[in-house]
Amino acid sequence: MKRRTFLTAAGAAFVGLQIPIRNALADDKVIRFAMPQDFTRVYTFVTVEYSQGQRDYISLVNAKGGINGYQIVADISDHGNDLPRALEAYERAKAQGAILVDPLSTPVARALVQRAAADKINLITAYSGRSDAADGETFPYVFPLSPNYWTQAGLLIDYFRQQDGDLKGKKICFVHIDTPFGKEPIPILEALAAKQGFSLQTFPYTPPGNDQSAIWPQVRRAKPDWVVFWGAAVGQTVALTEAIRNGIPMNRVASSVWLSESDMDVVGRAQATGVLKVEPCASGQSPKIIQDIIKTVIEPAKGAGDRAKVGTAYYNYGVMMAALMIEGVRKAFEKAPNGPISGDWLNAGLNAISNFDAEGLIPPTTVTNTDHQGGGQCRIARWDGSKFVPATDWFSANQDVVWGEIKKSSAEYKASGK
Amino acid sequence: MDASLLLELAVNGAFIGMMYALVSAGIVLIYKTSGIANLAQGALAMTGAYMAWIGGTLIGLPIWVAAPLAAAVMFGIGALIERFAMRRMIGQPLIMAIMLTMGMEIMLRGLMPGILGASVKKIDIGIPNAPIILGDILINRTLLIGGLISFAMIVASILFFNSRLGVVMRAVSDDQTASWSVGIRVERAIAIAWGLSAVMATTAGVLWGATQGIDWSLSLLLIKALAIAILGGLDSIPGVLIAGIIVGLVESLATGIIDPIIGGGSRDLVASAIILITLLIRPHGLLGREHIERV
Amino acid sequence: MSLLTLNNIEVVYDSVFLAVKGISIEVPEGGLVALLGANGAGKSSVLKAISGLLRSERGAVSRGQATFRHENLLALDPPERVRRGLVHVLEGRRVFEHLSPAENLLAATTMHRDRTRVTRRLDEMLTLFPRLAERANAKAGYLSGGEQQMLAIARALMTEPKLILLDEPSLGLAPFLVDEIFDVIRRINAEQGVAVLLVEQNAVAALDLVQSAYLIEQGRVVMSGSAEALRANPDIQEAYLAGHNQVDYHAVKHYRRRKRWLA
Amino acid sequence: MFYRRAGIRHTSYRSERRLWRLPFDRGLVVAVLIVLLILPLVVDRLYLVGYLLPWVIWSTAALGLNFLMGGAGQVHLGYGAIIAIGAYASAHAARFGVPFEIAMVAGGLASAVVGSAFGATALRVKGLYLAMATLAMQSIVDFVIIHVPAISGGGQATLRVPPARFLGIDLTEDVRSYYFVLLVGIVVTLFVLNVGRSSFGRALAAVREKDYAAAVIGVDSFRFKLLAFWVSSFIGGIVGALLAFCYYRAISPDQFHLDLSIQLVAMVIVGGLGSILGSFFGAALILFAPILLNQAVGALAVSSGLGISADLRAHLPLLLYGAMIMGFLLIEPLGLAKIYDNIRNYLLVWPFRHAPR
Repeated sequence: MKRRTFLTAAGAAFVGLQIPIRNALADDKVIRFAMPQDFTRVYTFVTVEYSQGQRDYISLVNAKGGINGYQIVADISDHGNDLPRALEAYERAKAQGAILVDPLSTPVARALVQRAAADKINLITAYSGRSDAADGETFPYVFPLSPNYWTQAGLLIDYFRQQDGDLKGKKICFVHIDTPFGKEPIPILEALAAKQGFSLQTFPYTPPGNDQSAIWPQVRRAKPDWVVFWGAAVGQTVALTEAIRNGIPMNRVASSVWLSESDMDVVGRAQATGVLKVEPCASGQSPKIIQDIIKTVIEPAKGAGDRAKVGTAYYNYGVMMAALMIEGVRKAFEKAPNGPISGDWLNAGLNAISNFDAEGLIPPTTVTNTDHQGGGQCRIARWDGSKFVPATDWFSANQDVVWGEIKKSSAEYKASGK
Repeated sequence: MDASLLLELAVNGAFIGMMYALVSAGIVLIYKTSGIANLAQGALAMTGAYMAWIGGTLIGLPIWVAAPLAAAVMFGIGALIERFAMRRMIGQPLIMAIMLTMGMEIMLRGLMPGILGASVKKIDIGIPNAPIILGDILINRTLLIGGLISFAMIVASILFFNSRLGVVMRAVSDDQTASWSVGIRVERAIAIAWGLSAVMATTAGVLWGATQGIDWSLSLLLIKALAIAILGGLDSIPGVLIAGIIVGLVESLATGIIDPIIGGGSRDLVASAIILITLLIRPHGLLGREHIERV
Repeated sequence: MSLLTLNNIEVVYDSVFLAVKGISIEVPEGGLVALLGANGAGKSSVLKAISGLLRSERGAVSRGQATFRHENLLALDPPERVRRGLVHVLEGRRVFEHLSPAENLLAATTMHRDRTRVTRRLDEMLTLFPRLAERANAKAGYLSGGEQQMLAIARALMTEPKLILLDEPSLGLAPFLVDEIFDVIRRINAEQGVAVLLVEQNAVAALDLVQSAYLIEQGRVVMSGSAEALRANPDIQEAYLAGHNQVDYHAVKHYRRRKRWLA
Repeated sequence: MFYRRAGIRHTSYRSERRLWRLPFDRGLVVAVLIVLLILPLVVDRLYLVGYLLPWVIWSTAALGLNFLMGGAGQVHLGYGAIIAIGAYASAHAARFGVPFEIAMVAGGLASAVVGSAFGATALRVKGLYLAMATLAMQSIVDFVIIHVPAISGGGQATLRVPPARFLGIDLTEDVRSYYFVLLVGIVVTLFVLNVGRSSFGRALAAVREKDYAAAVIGVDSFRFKLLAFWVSSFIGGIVGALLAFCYYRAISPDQFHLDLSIQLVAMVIVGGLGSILGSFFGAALILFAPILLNQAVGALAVSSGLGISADLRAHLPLLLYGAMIMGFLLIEPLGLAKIYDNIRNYLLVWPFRHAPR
């Protein structure tokens, strides 16, 4: 028909795009990671800081000469949480020879699970994706490398038990965003409620959660002993604000890993004092690794972003994930120093991470062929008005219940794909 | 079911409905003059909130200076949008002009967070979080004040449409070509509508931004606002006020009554059902004017 | 002395379709002039070129000059042209349907700052069109076709024009209403000294009303002259005043052919 | 110039009624088809999976929606939900053991049934009000999918799609699924092209222009509106099946959210309302502009060495994308297809400036 103009444009784009791919493959002594992430839609609240941490850590490694003389190249792009874009980015990463993809988005991670397995590319799904991906036997190429939401819920309940001695007869309210992500911890909470004898009440709010004024009066009237709120971005700040307005004591309110300093700014730093969160890695600038980054990367002005963000919770999550990925590379070189560098090769390395604590930034983490979660250790931190202070040491809890759920769900997955 | 809980939900729901209605009123204002449903209204609210943040936090002005200043700037921006974009769409198919506003929505969503940073910004409008407690009932102070400000602005715009300038604006909405033919400066009328609408958006953006923080997600206010505008009848500002209160009330009560039964967030579902049923009974919304059909 | 002069005006739609191919027209001060022609001849395009309303239909004047009281018309935007004293009553009436007749009239007074003058003018119109006064508070969209046409004319007169462009005021109206409308036009012209440029398909009625007329075919003026001269022209009689004489279809065909050739 | 015709002149009704009336246009169609057939064999998999495959699928979806919006004048903001119904119905049917050929049709039928129920509101509601009614239905369908685990596929809300075979050909491989998708796309395109020339198409056009007037001259506008919803939803359901089996291979509710509906409406409008060609252009622009702009801005940021902030770097493509939509509409408010048409018209009469009307 009449598609000449389109064809010319497509032809030009085609020629233009074909060249860089081939060039990239020609480079040697380079290990490629692809970080197509959501900078502009649902995950904006975390991505900028997370990505900044990742890039700064990779700069640190490269500044020290890389790993075995190999430089790490991270391709950052924006997929806007839109699947066709994410699939394009994934295919591009694959064509360019990336051996690891970190999409930081639950829908994207879910859509990539099967492709990654078929293409043997390691898919990092930290704090996103399928919780049952912790089962390395069913999902050999998917690595959460971080405590999944089931573990986080289990840790919170165990912390409550530690505080109150016994949860029998207590009431816990679970306020969550009404999406698959928000509903995820419910089976664990229900299992624990049955086991430990507390009563559980759930309150779903509709996404994005900018209006929860009808939820919290009900929570207040339920007179709970503990409140867990589960959401992300806007939903978190609104939940916390409403909790304050309804006079719920802050030191009985807790959330997952999705709570940051900037959320506290929005709610009001002083007013939020006491609120609890799950902390998968140390926050602040004091950990040695962050100090190294400041010295080697930030001070020579090679940082990837705003200096003020260095050491925030989400920045450190980024550093944590980059450190784990690179530890995987290191282990891969230990196992097969001559490569060839491939998804398979890195997979073996990631599975060999053992007792790695990133110089004190993260709990000792061991990844095995069966456990891609890395042990499920975290600590609970409390907001003191200016920063998150650890309230416990690294610990893991209720992993039996969590793994029961993981096995159940991954078995379902296995059964569904013939 | 606890009666005092229902009362509490109803009161707070009505106020929050008025805050939604303020965003909708901006949509109606533009629809009434140019027949275009402005899909960038949420993005304008976001932009206005960012403007207030620039004034309040970056420059350091007190909020009662920064917010009106932001509104004034936004009036100008609204007028500029008419000058450089909407003006060229006069006489073109409406759906294309609506699409243009959607392009604008995408653009604004890229512009403000791109320049100012994507992380959530705080804006403090000085309303204390401490609630007002009447017996067993807790009234959310932010919602109360926000709802009252919204109510005042909506009433002001109702009065505006009955003035002489208002008659001209209504004439423009009826038939732009005919308005031109009798010497009405159609562009100017539409520019005023855009400017006023941007002012309303700014107010709404600041009020909502104070609760949820300022980031791109303020532009999501559009969906609910559009639903309320259509429920009220796209060209009726009183309709918007009534629809806003109805939606706010029903959503709030549904959360209290239906959620525990079906175990899910029924708010949007109930709102959708109300909209569907209303439209089937009254195809032009609650107070919308009927399309006069002559062959 | 001429009030409005069009010189070789060319109108293009969509930057491609040439609708008006070089038309020159004159309207004298206080004159009554008609543009005649069949459907799609380009009459309405000429009026819109004069009032500046082409843009909203993706059209543009691509060539030629237009002067109104010695002023270049093409440089002005439509509201500015109305302020110079030129008003266009659109085809199909186009009243503001959701406004009352009174509000319709009020909406057309943006150029007058003086409120008392506006009220006086309003009263004048309601006396000139008593039917409108009766239904002053109904929605204009529910008025009858004739009432709407009168409202459209009254609304145009609110701007206090020197020249009024009327596009098919008789369209879709009953014969007695057509007479009434034409009577009003005659009175406006005579009593208020407003010049009228009338577009009509109803050539019989139009030629009775006007002083001179232009015949437009396929975007060109093919004939012009005083009303008597045109009425006397045999081609016009055959093509437009059919019914007065015996129709000779061979001649009609011949005329059509010649017309093509002219184009 | 290319067309070697000044204006279109026909000497017989047969030639006037042809789908493409000019030899040049016919040549172009064949050329494009050949390119589309050969391309997957010569380009990298990236271009096949990243561009060609989604482009054909989304174009087909845009055609289905354009049939309703452009053809019958009914605005639809819930087409994403229609596609979701097709995807879920076909996926569940296939998981139940139904062969893919039937599962796909079942998906289409399921969508058509629910879609016509959506359409029933069109009896009373018009324009933006209809848009809102369909939007309300979108959120109802979303809610049902998310809250019924039996539909969404358990706690993780992801449903794996079993491998599909069409007439014995395995569709799990990308090149084959591309050809299959292309085949469906061509069938839908030909169908929509031909409807325009049938009495059904003319009735729809009458309903679109003014349903009230159409009813007066004896076109049962309700029946035709409903039929338009039925056909368009059926196409949507088929597209849902294609998405599930040939592209995503695992479906979850967030793939079919309001965002998808809005994207599709944008494709139809930016491409050109009622234009078949426009559906293809619109799909290409809305799908690829964000990707290409991102790469362009990324390359520019690297090569220029300017230290633009990560935020700006991430949001600049979004800004440009919005500006691009605005720009195209300001240049030509009738959409991309109209821009093409203007060029074609210009070349048709070249070397003359204007065509007689």
